[in-house]
Amino acid sequence: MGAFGTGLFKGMAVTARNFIGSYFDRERLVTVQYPEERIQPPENSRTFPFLVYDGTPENMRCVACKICETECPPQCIYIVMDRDEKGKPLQRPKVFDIDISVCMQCQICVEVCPFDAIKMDNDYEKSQYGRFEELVEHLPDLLKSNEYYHRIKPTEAAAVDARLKAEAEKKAKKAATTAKPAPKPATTSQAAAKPPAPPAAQPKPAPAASAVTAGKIVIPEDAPFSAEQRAWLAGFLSSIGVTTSVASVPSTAPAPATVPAAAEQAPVAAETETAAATAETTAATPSDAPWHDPGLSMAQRMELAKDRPLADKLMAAMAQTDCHACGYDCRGYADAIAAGTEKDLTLCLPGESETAAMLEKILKEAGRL
Amino acid sequence: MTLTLGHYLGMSAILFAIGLAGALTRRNAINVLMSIEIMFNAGILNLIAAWHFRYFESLTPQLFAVFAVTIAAAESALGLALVIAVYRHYRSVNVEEMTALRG
Amino acid sequence: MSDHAQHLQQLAAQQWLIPFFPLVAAAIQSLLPRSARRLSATLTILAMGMSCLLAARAFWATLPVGEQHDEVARAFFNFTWFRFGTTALEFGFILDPLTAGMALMVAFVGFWIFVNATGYMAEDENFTRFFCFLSLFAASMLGLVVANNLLLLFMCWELVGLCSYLLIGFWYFKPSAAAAMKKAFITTRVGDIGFFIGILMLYQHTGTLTLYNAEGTGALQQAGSLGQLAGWWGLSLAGTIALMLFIGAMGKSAQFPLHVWLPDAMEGPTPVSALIHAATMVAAGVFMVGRMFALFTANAGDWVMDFVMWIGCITALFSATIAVAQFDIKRVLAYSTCSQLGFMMMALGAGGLVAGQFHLLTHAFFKALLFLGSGCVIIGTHHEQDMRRMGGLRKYMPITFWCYLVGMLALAGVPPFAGFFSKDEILVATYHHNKLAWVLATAAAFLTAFYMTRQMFMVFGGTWRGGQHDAHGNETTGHDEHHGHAHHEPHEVSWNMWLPLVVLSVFAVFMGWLGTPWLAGNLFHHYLAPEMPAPEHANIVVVLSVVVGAAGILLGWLIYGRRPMQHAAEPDPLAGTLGGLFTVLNRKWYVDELYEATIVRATQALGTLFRAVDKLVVDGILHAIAWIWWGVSQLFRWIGDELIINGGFDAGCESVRGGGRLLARLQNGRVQTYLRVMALGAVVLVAIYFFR
Amino acid sequence: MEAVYHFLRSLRWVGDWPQPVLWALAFAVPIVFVVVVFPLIFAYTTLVERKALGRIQNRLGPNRVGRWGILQPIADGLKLLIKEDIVPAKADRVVHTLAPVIAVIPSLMLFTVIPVGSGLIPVNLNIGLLFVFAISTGSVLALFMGGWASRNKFSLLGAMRSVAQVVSYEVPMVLAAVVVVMAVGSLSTVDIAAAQAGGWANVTNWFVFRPWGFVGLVLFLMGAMAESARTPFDLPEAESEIIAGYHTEYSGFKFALFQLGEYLAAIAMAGVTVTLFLGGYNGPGCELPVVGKLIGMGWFFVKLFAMIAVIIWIRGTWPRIRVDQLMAFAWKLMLPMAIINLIVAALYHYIEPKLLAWVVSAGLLVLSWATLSSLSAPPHLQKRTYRYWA
Amino acid sequence: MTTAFWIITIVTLLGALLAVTLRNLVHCVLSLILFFLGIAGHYFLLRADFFGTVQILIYIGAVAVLILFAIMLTRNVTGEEGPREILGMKWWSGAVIAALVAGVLLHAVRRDATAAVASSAPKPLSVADLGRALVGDWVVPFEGMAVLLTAALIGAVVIALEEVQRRR
Repeated sequence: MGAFGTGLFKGMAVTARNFIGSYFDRERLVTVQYPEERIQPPENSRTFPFLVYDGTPENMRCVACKICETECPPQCIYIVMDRDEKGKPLQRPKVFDIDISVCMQCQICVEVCPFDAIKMDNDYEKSQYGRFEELVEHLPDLLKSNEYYHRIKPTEAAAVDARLKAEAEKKAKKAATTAKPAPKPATTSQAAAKPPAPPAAQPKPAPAASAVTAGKIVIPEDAPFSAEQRAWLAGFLSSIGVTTSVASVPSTAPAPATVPAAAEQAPVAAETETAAATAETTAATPSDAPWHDPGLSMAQRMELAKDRPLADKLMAAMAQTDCHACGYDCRGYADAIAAGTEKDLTLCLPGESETAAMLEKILKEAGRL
Repeated sequence: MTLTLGHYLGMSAILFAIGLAGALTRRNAINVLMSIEIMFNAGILNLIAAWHFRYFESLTPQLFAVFAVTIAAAESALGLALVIAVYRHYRSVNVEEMTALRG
Repeated sequence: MSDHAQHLQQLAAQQWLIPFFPLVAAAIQSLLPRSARRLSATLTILAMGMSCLLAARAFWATLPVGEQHDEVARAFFNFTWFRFGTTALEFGFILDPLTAGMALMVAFVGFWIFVNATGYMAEDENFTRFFCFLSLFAASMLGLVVANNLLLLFMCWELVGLCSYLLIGFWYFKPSAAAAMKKAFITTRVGDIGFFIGILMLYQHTGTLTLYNAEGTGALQQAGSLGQLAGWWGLSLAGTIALMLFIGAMGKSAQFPLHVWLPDAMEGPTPVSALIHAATMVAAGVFMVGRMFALFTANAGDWVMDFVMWIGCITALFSATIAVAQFDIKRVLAYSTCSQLGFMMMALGAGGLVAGQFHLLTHAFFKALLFLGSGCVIIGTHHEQDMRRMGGLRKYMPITFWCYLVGMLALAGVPPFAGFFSKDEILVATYHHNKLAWVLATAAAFLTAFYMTRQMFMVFGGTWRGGQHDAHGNETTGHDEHHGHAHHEPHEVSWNMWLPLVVLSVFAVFMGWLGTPWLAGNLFHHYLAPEMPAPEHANIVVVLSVVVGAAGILLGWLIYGRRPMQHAAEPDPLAGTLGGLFTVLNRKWYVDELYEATIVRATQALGTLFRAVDKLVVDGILHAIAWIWWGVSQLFRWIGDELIINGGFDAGCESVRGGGRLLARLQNGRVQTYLRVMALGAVVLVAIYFFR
Repeated sequence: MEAVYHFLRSLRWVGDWPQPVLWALAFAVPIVFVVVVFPLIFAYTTLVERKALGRIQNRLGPNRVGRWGILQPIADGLKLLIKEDIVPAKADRVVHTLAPVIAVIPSLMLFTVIPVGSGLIPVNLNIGLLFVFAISTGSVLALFMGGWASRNKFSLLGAMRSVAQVVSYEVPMVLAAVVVVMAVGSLSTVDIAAAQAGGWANVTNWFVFRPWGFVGLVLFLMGAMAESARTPFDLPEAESEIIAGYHTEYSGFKFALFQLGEYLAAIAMAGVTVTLFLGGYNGPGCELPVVGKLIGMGWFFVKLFAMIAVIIWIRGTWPRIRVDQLMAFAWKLMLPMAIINLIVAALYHYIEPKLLAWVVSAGLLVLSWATLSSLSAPPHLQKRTYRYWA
Repeated sequence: MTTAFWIITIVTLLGALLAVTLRNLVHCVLSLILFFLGIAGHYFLLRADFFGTVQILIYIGAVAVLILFAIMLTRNVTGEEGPREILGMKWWSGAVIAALVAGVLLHAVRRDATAAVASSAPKPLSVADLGRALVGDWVVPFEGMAVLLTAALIGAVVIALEEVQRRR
C-alpha cells in the first residue's frame, strides 16, 4: 500500500550514494579536461582520407590512377596526373585535392584504391576559419607517413603491410619461374568468400601480373539460385558497381548469364556510354565485346576475339579494367594502337607484362611490328 | 494640515467617480469589470477609514470590510466567467453588442 | 473525591470512545467500494471489539468490589455542545451500573452477531453496505446507552430507528421487505411522538435535558419535585412525562398496540433480526424506562406504573398466543421477543427494575442465540424459512441443534438456565404487585415453553421434509426436481457461524447465576440498585413457574414430539385440535387487518374529504371572484369603449407610441445605458434629499 | 529592527547620537543584511547546485574558473552583464523591462519576515506568515508579465502553465502552513520560531518531530518547490517542451535578474520552511544570553543550507512531472492530505497524554496517506489477454 | 503622516485613471495593480496592516491574475484595441454623469461635520480578536460568506465550462 512515495526515496538514496562515492574514488568521474587531456579516438573511427607515403613524401603510394576520383560518390576528389616535361605520364599525382566540406567519409575511395594509397584518418581537429578554400585539403596536407598510419591504426596498417609483403614475394617468385610453361591461368578472381574490401595489394614498381578488378563477386555454381534469379542478382549487383560471374569450371564457356563486364564500369568515356547503353539493351545476347570482362583469363579473351579484326584482338589483350592508367579506356587504347597513333605497348598497367607481350604478338602476327 | 476622515471620504468619492466613469464609457467588458473593481475598492477604503477615525466604536467596519472584500472577489470571479461565456457565444466582448436582452 | 470516584469520572469522560469506534468504522466503510468486503468486515469487527474492550473496562470499574458501596457508582461528564445566544445545548455521557451492563451486553452480543453475519451474508454482493449499516447501528445503540442527556438519547433513539429501517429493508428489491421497513419506521415514529412530547414537557419544567449533573439540577434529580406538580389525566407531572416516555418505549419495544412492525421486521437478514430485534434495539425501550425509573416512581399515587405493567402483561400473553400458531421460524422468535419484552415491561411496571433489567440482559443473550441459530438453519437449508419444510435437522446440523436447544431451554425457563432465573424474578415481582397479572404472566410462560418446544420438534425433530411438494403442489425449495435429493440436503454451517452460537450458549447457561436470590444474595440487585429494597422471596412462585414450564414442554412433546410430521403438506396437528382459533392465531388476531380497516382507511377517508373541501370551497370562491371580476371588466370595457371612442383614439395611441419609442430607445439592451440612468436617478434622489 | 535599534542605543560611542540617525541606521542594518547576504547565498547556491548535480552524475562540475570553480558565479554574473540584452522586435518594451524587476522585488521582500536569530528579524510583523503568502503571489505577476511581454507563443504558454501551477500549489502550501499557525496560535514568524524552543537541547520541540509537523513539512516543501518551479515541478522551463518558458526571450542582465528572483524565492521559501517546521534559529545552545543569538543565527543558516541541499538533491534525482499529473497531484493528493493533517493536528492538540496523541495522529496520517496513495495510484493493469483467435 | 497620505493618494488616483483610460488592455491591468498597491498602502497607513496584506493577497494575487486570464481567453493576444473600440458611442455622457455623481458625493462629504474629526491613533487591531469576532457573534454572516463563496466558485465553473461541453 505504501508503494507510493518509496520509489522516490530509493532514487534519492542512489543519488546520495553516487554523490558521496564521487568524493572517495576518483575514477568514477568521467570528466576529461579536453584541451589538456585527450582521448585517443577508437581505432576504426574515421574522419577524412589521407594519402600514405612510405619513408619520404616523394615515395607516395598513389599512382594517380583516378579510380578513387571516379568512384567517390560526392565527387569530392580531384586528381591531375603528374607528367614529366615530355608529357609522359609519371605514376604520381601532381594535384590531389579533397574537399573535406563535401567528403561524406564513406571510405569508398579506400576500398577501391588498388594501391592502398589512400586511408582514412581519425584526426578531428580540422576546424578552419574559412568555409570555402580553407576546407579543401591539398596534396601536402594529405600526405602522411606509414608510421603515422601505424600509430593511428596499428592492426589495420599491419595487415596492409603484411599483405603488400606477401604480394611482393609472390610476384618475385612468379618472376623467378617465368621459364616454366605459360602460367596456369591463375584464377584472377579471389574466391568469392574473400570479402571484396581490401583489393589485391600492389607492390609499387613491379607492374602487377594478375588483372585487378574492382568489386568482383563469383556466384558458386551450386548456389541455390534459379537462372532468372541469377540474372536479377547480377543486374542488381552491377547497378551498384559490383560485377558478378559464375565460377564455372574454367574449361567451359562462361555461362551466357554473365553480364558483360563493360556494362557496370563507371560511365566515363563517351564510347563506353554507347557500349553500356548497348549492353543494357542487349543484356542477354553477347555484345560486340564479349571479352570485356576482367574476370576472364587472357586465353579466354583471346579465344573469344580470335576471328575478330585487329583492333578487337588488341582490345581483348587489355586488362579490361578501363582503369585509364594508359590515358585511354581499353577500347580507346586498342584503337589508338591499331591506328598507329599510340606506339607504347606498356601503358596498360593492370595488364602488366602479360598484356604488353600479347599486344606485341598480335601486332607481329598482323605484320605491323 | 492634519488628516481627517473627510480627506479619505473625498478621495474615495473621486475614486468611485473614476470607476463609474470607466464603467460607463469603456466598451470592453473586462474594462467595465475593472472599473467596477475600482468602485468596490473605493467603498472598502471608506469602511477602513471609518474604523481608523473611530467613526464607529466597535469592530463592525472591519468585519464589514472583510465581507465586502469576499463579495467583491466572488463578484469579479463570476463577472469574468460570464464574460468568457459571452465571448464564446458572441465572439466579441464589446459591451454595446450584447443587446440580446433588450426590452 | 476518592481516587475510585476520580477514576470513574475519568472513565465517564472517555465514554464517548465506545460509540466512536463503530462510528468511525461506519464512516470509513461508507467510502469503501463494494469490492472491499474483507476490509469492511474486519473494520466492523475490530471496531466492535474495541468498543467491547472499553465497555468491559468501564463495567469493571463500576463493579461494587472492594470497599462497601451503599450508593450507586455513578459518574457523568457534561459539556456544552452548541451555544447560540443565551441558551446552550448540552451533551453528556454517564457511567453507572445500568449503562455499563447494557453497553457491555450490546457490544459483546453485537460482536458475536457480527462474526456470524460475515458467514450469513457471505454470498450477498452488498456485503460492505450491510456492515456499514451494522456498525452505524452499533454506534448509535452504544450512543443511546451512554447518553446522559435526553437530547443525545433521543438523537441516538432516532438513529437506531433509522438503522433498523435501513437494515430491515436491506433487500429493498423484495417488495415485502420495502413494505416492512416502512411499516417498522412509521410505527416506531408513532411511539416517538409520545417520547418527544415527554422530552418537551420535561425540558419545559426542569429547564434542562441533562439527566444527572454535578449541581444536582439534572432532570432525573428533580424527579421528586416534578412528582408534586399536577399533570394530565389525574397523573402527577412526573407521571405524565413518564407516560409519554413510555409511549415512545412502547413503539420502540413493540408493546401491544404498536407491536405490528416487529414480526414483519423479519424481512431483514437474520443477523439483523438477532442484533436489532432481539438483543439491542427493542431492549432500548426497556432500558429507557429503566433509565427514567425515577420519573415513573416519583409519585406513588400515579397509575402509570400499573399502566406499564398491564401493557406488558397483555403484550406478553397476546404475542405468546400468536407465536404458537406461526410457521415461519423467525416469526415465532419475533413473537416470542414481543412476549418477553412484555414480561420485562410488566416487571418494570411492577416495580421490579432489577428483575426487568436482568431479564433484558439474559434475554438478549439467549434470544440472540436463538435468532443466530435460526440464521444457521436458514443458511444450512439453503434459505428455507418455513418450518413445515424442515425437520430432522439434528442429524444434519449437530452443533446448531445443541446450541439451539440450550437457547430454547433458557427461553422456556428450565431451571439451570438463565431464562428461568430472570423470568422467575419477574414473576416474583409481579406476584407481590398484582395477583391477576401474575396469573396471566404464568399462562404466557406456559405458552412460551409450549411454542418453543413446538419449534424445536418441528425444526429438529422428525425427518427432513425439504424438497417435497407442499400442499399447493408448487416446488418447495425453488430448485427444480431433477437435481436429485442429494443437492439440497441441509449441511452444517461454517465455523464463523456456529462459533458465536457456542459462545452465546455458554452465557445463556451461566448468566442466570448472577441474579439468583439463592447465591449469596441477588448479586445483580446488589450491583444495579443497592438502594432499592430487595424483593422478599415467594417460593410458591418459583415452584409454579417450573411446573408451568415443564407442562408446556410436555404438551409440546405430546403434540409434536411423539408423532413428528412426515410430510410438508400435512396440516399442523395443533390446527386439528384448535380448528378456527388456530387460523385466528396464525393470522395474528387479524390485528393488521384491524389497523388496515380502521386507521389506514380513516386517514384515506380524511384525505379524500380534505380534497373535496378544497375543491368545493376554495376553488369555488376563486371561481366566484374571477366571475365577478370578469363581470366588472366587461362593464369597464363597455364604458372604456365609450371613452376610447370619444377620447380620440388616434391622438391617444400616437402620443403613447411616441413616448414608447423614446422609452424604447432607453431600453436598448445596452448595460451602460441602464447604468447611466441608474446613476442619474441616484444623483437626483440625493440632490432632492439635500436641497429640499 | 527594534533589537538592532536597542543594540545601537546601548553602544557607548554611538548611543547618544540623535534619535532619527539611530533610527535610520537601525533601518539600514537589516536592509544591507538582506540585500547582501541572501544574493551572495544565491550566487553560491548556483555554484553548489551545478557542482552537486555534477557529482551526482559522476562528473566534476565547474572547476575551471577559480580553485574549485569558486569564481564561477562571478564569471556567470559578468557574462550575463556583458551579454547583449535583446528585446524582441514586437515585444511590449515597457512590460518587458518591468517584469524582471517585479520578479526580484517580492523574493527580496520575503526575507523581511524570516527570523534569522532570536530577535534578529528585519521587520517583526504580527501577521508575518500571511505577509509571506501575500508577497509570494506577487511573483506570479512577474511570471505572467515576462511571458506575455516577450510576445512569443512558447513563452506565453510557459507563463500560463507556470501561473496555473503556482496558483494551484498555493492552496495546499497555505493549508500546510496553517497547521503550524493553529499549533502556535499566532501568525507572526517570531512567535512560531519561539514556540519551537525548549525541549531537549532545543531540538525536540521542533514541529517536524510531530507527525502532523512532518507531513506539513513535506507538503510545504512540495508547495514551495512548485512555487519556485524547482525540479519535480520545473515544467515552465522544461527544456524539452517549451524551450525556457517565460524567460525565453530574455538575455543578459534581465535574465540574471529573473534567475536571481527565482532562486531567491526558493531560498526564501526554504527559510520559511526552516522557520515553520525546523525550529528557525532554535538549536542546542541558542538560549545563552548574548552569544546565543549568534549560535541561533548559525543554526538558522545551517538548517537553511541543509534545506537548499535537499532541494538540490531532489533536483538531482526526481524526474519532471507531467502537467496533468502535476494538477492531479496537487488537487487529489496534497489538498486532501493537508486537510486531514489539519484535523489530525487538532486531534493531537486535544488528546491529553501526548504519547497517545502522537501515536494516534501518526497512525491516522499513515492510514490516510495509504488510502489516498492507493486511490490515486494508477489502476494496476492486468496482463492483456488477446481473444480474437481463441 | 500627511505627506505619506498625499503621495499614496496620488499613486492610487494615477493608477485608477490610467486603468480607465489606457488603450492597451494589459497596460490597463498593470495600472489597476498599481491602484491596488496604492489602496494597500492606504491600509498600512491606516494601521490596518491585516487588510493591507489581505488586499495584496486577494486583489493582486488572485483578482489581477483572474483578469489577466480572462484577457487571455477572450482576445487575440496582442492586447491592442483600435481607437474606435475604446470609447463607447456617446462616451461623453458617461463622463458627465460620473462628474455629477462625484460632485454630489463631495458635497455630502463637505456637509458632514463629524467627518472633520482629526485622526487619533486607533487602538491597534490584532488579527486574533478580528478572528474571534468573526467566529464569535458574527458567526452567521461568516457562514453566509462561506456559502456565497462556494456558490460563486461552482457558478463560475459551470458558466465557464457550460459552453465547452455542449460544443463537443
